[in-house]
Amino acid sequence: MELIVLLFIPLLGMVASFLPKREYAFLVLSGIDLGIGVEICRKVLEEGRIFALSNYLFADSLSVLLILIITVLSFLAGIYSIPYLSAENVNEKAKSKFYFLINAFIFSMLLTAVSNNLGILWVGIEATTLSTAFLVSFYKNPPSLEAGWKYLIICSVGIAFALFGIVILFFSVAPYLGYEADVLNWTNLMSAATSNKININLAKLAFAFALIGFGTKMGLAPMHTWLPDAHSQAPSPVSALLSGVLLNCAAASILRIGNVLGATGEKEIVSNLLIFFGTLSVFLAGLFLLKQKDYKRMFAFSSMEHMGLIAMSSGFGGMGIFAAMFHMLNHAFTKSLLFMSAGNVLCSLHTREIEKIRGLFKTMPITAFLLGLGTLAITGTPPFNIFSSEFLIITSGFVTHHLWAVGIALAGLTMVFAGLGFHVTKMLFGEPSFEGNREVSFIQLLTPVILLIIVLVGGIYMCQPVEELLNDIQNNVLRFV
Amino acid sequence: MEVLIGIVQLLLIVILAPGVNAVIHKTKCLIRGQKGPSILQPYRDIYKLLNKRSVISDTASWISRFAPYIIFSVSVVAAAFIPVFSSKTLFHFSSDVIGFTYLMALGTLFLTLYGLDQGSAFGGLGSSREVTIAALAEPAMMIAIFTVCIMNGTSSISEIFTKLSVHPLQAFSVSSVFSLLALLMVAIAESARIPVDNPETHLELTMVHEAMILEASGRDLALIELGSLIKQAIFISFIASAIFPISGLLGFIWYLLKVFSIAILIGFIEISNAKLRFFRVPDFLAVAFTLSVISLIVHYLEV
Amino acid sequence: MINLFVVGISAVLLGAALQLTLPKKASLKLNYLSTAFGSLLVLTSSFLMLLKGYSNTFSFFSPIPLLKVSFHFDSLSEFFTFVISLVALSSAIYSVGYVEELVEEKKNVKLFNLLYSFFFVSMILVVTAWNGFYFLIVWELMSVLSYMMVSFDYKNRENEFAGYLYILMTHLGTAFIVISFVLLFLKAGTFDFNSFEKLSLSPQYALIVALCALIGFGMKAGIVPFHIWLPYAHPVAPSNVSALMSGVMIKTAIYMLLRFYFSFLPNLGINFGIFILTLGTLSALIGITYSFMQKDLKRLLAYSSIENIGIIFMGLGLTIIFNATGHQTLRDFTLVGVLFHTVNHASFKGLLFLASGAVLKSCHTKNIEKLGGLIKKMPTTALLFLIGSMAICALPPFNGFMSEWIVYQSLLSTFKLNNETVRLLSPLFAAALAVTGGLALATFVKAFGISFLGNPRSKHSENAEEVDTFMKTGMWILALTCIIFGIFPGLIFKLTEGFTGYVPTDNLFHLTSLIDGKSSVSNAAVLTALLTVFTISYLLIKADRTVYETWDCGLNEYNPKAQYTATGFSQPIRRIFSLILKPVRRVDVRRKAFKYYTQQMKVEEEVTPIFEKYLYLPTALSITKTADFVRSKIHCGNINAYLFYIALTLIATLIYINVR
Amino acid sequence: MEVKLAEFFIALAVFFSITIVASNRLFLGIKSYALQSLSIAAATTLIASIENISHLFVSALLMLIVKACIIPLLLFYVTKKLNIQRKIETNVTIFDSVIFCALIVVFSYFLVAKFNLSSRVLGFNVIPLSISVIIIGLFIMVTRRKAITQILGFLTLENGIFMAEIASTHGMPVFVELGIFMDVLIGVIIAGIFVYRMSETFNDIDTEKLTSFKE
Repeated sequence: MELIVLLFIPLLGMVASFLPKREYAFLVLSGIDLGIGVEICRKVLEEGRIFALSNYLFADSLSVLLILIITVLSFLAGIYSIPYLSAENVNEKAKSKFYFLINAFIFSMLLTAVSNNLGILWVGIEATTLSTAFLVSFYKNPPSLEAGWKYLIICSVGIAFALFGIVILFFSVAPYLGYEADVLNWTNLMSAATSNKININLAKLAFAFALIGFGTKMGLAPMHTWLPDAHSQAPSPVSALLSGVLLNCAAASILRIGNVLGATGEKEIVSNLLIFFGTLSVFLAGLFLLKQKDYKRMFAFSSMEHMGLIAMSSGFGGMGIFAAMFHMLNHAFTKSLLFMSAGNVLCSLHTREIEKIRGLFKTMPITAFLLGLGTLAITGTPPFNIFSSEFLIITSGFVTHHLWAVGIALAGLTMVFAGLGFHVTKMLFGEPSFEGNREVSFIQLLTPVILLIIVLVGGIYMCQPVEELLNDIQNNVLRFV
Repeated sequence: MEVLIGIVQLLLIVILAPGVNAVIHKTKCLIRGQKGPSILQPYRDIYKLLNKRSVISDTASWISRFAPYIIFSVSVVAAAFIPVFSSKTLFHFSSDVIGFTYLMALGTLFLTLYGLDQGSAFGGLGSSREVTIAALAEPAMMIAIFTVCIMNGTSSISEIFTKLSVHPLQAFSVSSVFSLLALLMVAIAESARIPVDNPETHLELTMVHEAMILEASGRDLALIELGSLIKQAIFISFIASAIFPISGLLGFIWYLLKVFSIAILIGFIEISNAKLRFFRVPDFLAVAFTLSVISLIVHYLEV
Repeated sequence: MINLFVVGISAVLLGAALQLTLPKKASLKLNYLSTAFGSLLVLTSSFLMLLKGYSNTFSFFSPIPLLKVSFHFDSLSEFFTFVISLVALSSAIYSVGYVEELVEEKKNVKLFNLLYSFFFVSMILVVTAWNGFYFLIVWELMSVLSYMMVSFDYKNRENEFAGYLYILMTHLGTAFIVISFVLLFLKAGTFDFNSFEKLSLSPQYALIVALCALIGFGMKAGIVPFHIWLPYAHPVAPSNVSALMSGVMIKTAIYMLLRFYFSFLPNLGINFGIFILTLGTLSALIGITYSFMQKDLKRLLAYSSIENIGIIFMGLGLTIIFNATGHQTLRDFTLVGVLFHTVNHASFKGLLFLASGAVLKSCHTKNIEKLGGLIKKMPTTALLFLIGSMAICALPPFNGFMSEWIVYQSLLSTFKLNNETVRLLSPLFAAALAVTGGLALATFVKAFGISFLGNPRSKHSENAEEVDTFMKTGMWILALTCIIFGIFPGLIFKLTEGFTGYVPTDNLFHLTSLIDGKSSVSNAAVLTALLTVFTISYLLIKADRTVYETWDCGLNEYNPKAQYTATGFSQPIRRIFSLILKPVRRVDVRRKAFKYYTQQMKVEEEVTPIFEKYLYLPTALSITKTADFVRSKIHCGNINAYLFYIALTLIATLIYINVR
Repeated sequence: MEVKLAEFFIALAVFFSITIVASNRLFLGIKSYALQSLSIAAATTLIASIENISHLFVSALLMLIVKACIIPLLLFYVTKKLNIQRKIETNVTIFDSVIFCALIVVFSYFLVAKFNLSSRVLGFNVIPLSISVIIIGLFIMVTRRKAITQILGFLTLENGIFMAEIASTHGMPVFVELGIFMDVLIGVIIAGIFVYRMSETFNDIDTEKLTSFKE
């Protein structure tokens, strides 16, 4: 029941986006959604898995993790959007479009999180592409149009491959289980895989297509090419959601399919491919980040790096899964923090170019601090939370004897640090290139500050439910990856 | 009694110091065919200077006021490390050779600071050259000293003296010849003699030691000069003590003999060499360094 | 005792929190005095703990796997707590006067205060951490806090670059530290230091861990060739912070290396010891050579830190050698030397940085060429700087001499070993140490002589004024420490007994080497003798002087510009060591119409930092070039190409799947 | 007999995908696409009748309506409305492209040769053929420069997937199928809007021009 309500509320939001006070409606609705998310979390922790809509929807700990990330961040994005949109002088019609699309976006992401069925999951992921294509090209200027086009085409191709993977997966189990729709339910797929009622060769093929397909959406190298364009062109709250949430949904889908293949005993292929693409992404992101011109684009590359880390860590298996999920959580919050701070800069100074910005500590002191600390956090500097998960990732890599992968990833991380540090330092330090105090309004600072607190506390402390969730994911949900 | 012997040894070096210099000078004069001043001339000079008021620069600070006394004190205290005819020096309980070298460096510090204190161009020049020479002379000296220490299994000067005096011949070897030669070269460098420095000239382009004390006069000059003379005597005594040391009264006479023959040797070296260009000094010290390294390796080969 | 410790730390934190509510000037006093009070308590408690041999562990579990927040007190951590709080105490008192400058410059002083106090606490946390994961957190916390203070003056390009380089190198180092911890974890199963201590690893494995730790902590310690950040970061930080960074923060790396090499990996081979010894010697030599060449007073001190870290590493290497050859007492003795030099360097380098901060505050420049004659304007600072200089040059009767003497004695003691390599090399290392000593003397004669003596070379030093009482008090504490540790070396032996296990037979004043038990030094005796002779001669030979102007060749137009410059002072060594220093000379001559008369001539000489120019810069450039190439190839902006990557990846993956 | 016929239609679909590659005029490409969809719809109907699966009829109908009629018409409309140059611009010559298509078909067979695939009705050939259609679709997207031809390539790719569906499992579950059709339709509409906006902003829909994010 909760799950249906959870999905219903963003749909309501889509309707509400035509109302005059749409921003507050969105805030209230996403607040309610957040409450429901927490309730689902409680219930899942109590009962294990919960189902709805004749088993087509379900929530296990992985879904709960995604739901929590989605609802928390969409609520915060809701708060942030109010001052952001008015600062950007967005007109009413565009605002209505913005809220309609963002609700559709949240709906589709929630759908992927709670769908038990692989088919529904695919529809959800495809819907995210379609709903965000216009958000990416929200400003209708040539670059945003270009970014939107590339996003649409590349992701569609990717998703098409994923669909083919799903078709093959269906084919691999259908001869044993029949041709009914619920064969594609995770629960059924898993039982088929463990009881060997599956054509393993086909499952492998399916995983390869799904990995490339969802990997495109997740931003794994070398399919990541759309990511920096799209993330940098979208309005900042959308960038925060894209980077913080959407990528995670794609990652979760890959892991779920990998889990099915892993359960058949072909663990090695899954982990090898994940580690390969993960390491490649981290390393390439490091290379790309050494020189950047646009700060939002730079943070987008950093997302690619973190997705690589998540993929790599998942490939390690065991504690790596825990670390990957923890990293997912941490990255979502930290990256949103960064995109919102970057949004503040963009809002106030109207330029994306790193070269043109200097001395932010003078012009926008609080934003500069948020940006600086956020950068330290995202590059894995303690005491921020990313450090903890990165440390666990490295440890699990060593434990599973993937020394090369860890070595290359460490090289990549160092380059990421060098690049991000260099560019952000350039922006924050020096004689200010803009005059006067250009600090943004209080509410626009409030959301990043909340995120900063979460990020800071998360470095040392992990609350009990989260720990239980992550442990459950490691030990039950993604046991076979 | 021990203290008395220590004081006697100390005073001996202090008193002998100007005399040693006079002997060197006299040797040089005699070889040149000159008559040369009396052996007592340095004593007279110092006595005269001690009775003169000194003039001090208006730029100078308390460094200039205290440095002469400190330089003198350091030399005197260092002299208390050196056994002359008995191992019972005043500092025999802590006469470590490394401590000794660093104590001498304290004197160098104040001498060079003195050079810089008056804000004169010459002082700076002298100090700069002095520290350069000191830094370059250190390694040769340290290896030579180390070789001696390793040979005797101790780093205490008094102990070295005791061990050497017990087995004077046994301890004499190729390696110690090399190390003594190295020490001699270092001694020449440290006491500002030809070919490193020329104590007899006040030519701006060449002077090192004299440049630093250009501003000193009267009592200050007397103290600094005395300090430098004692330092020179210490080095010569140190080398002298390492060659067949004998304890007791006989040892005293033997010591005088050795000191003066080394002084004459230095005189010979001075007269037969020209002063080196300053940037050739490293070459000279490199020779000393090489000698000391050879002495070390030879020692290991001998064992 | 532990209560005292906790009260001390809480006092620091409380002060830091409360100062936020006060106006700027008052906040400054409250913060630093509470920090001083807190560090005094910590100092006392660690001192008491050391004397009583207190040892305990406090652990708090965290839900994050493998993370355990645990504090541990044993003689080593207590000793480092002692060192840290000693420097922090004096630096905090000093800061009351020093930080006022920031108030005048309208900087965010409260933030600075907060960072300062937290920085102190973070260092204490580092040396008491007892879990690898938790250690890394506080370790990086310490780095980040110091980074923030290094780049506190954010408008300055120098600070920006220095801060970036510092945090980058630190981060790189942390990567290696992580590897070394994880390697230990693989064998131990937890990150607790307890379990690390119980490990017995194979020699090769231990060597890899030791090397990773060496690189990781070497970056922080500033050992050659990882030292490049240090000469940039230390000079630009505010001086009270440089004192802490150079005096104690880089020592935390030594602390962890001691833990690694003597607690976790006690079976390192003799060759590793020789390697460390060589590295230390190189650092000492290169550090001091570059130090001598500097014109920036604080950069000079920073390079000298590299030298001193080198000396500490020499001791460390010797300790490993003795450990490997089973010479237990020699090992213990040398270990005391390592710890002794650590505390000594903390005290005199702290003092020198504080004193240079006083000069900076008073003259607004760190450039030695613009100073001069400060001894009359700032007599106390000058005296304190001189004390620090003498201590750092290892001159008796100060403390630096004692620890360097131990290193010398340990080098000398290697002739007892059966290893030919060590026996032949150690006198050469001793020679290198001797050159280092000589150059250190030269460096500090230059630093003190050019900046404090003579006549003012510019307006900066003409208008200098003596600093206030707080700053003087802070410096005096460290100066007294230099003297006390010099005269009572036995005190340090007593304090380090718990970790080293070396029980000296001497009294407090005396230090006897282990070669034959007869070679000994006593600063007290030397000091007494010096004072006696000095007093007697001073009384006998009365100072009766006439004051007159400096001789200027009779020209009667004395000009302070006639004085020797710092560049000129170091010129001989620069020329002699031109092979590694690679001096660059720029001569700018402006002539009048008649070409034989020069109107104006400007000579500038600089040395090339070879490691940066020939190692780091080419590496960085080649990496960025490769990165540029790869980026422009991959992100060509063409959607067809992007789709092509997907196609290619898909086909490759399918082939992989098919082949398996 | 019907099975053979179905397989023939599938092979025809592959043929049409090669025609799309070989066509040098945009209209020819669109027409080929429509014919391809038509032949797949025919194959679907045949399989639906053999196996008597009711929802496959729905799929076939949707195929006929959406892919064989609406989408081609939409594309014709956009092409005419925006006055797009009819010539297809390629990065690889058409001759090479066609040769390449042959390679793709061989590769597809190589890929699944080991797997011993056959569905309930259709023979071994169908899966590799559909994979080749997918890769040919991707190939079109990689080599064709105009935005509208990229859409065409994508649609071919999508058809390949549909072929695989009906060939392997006789279609996906109904609601998934519906979702897919919805998504494709909406996707094409959105892509059309993009093409429209692009031609408004850039006066051209050559993707070569879309390289402002060059690094």
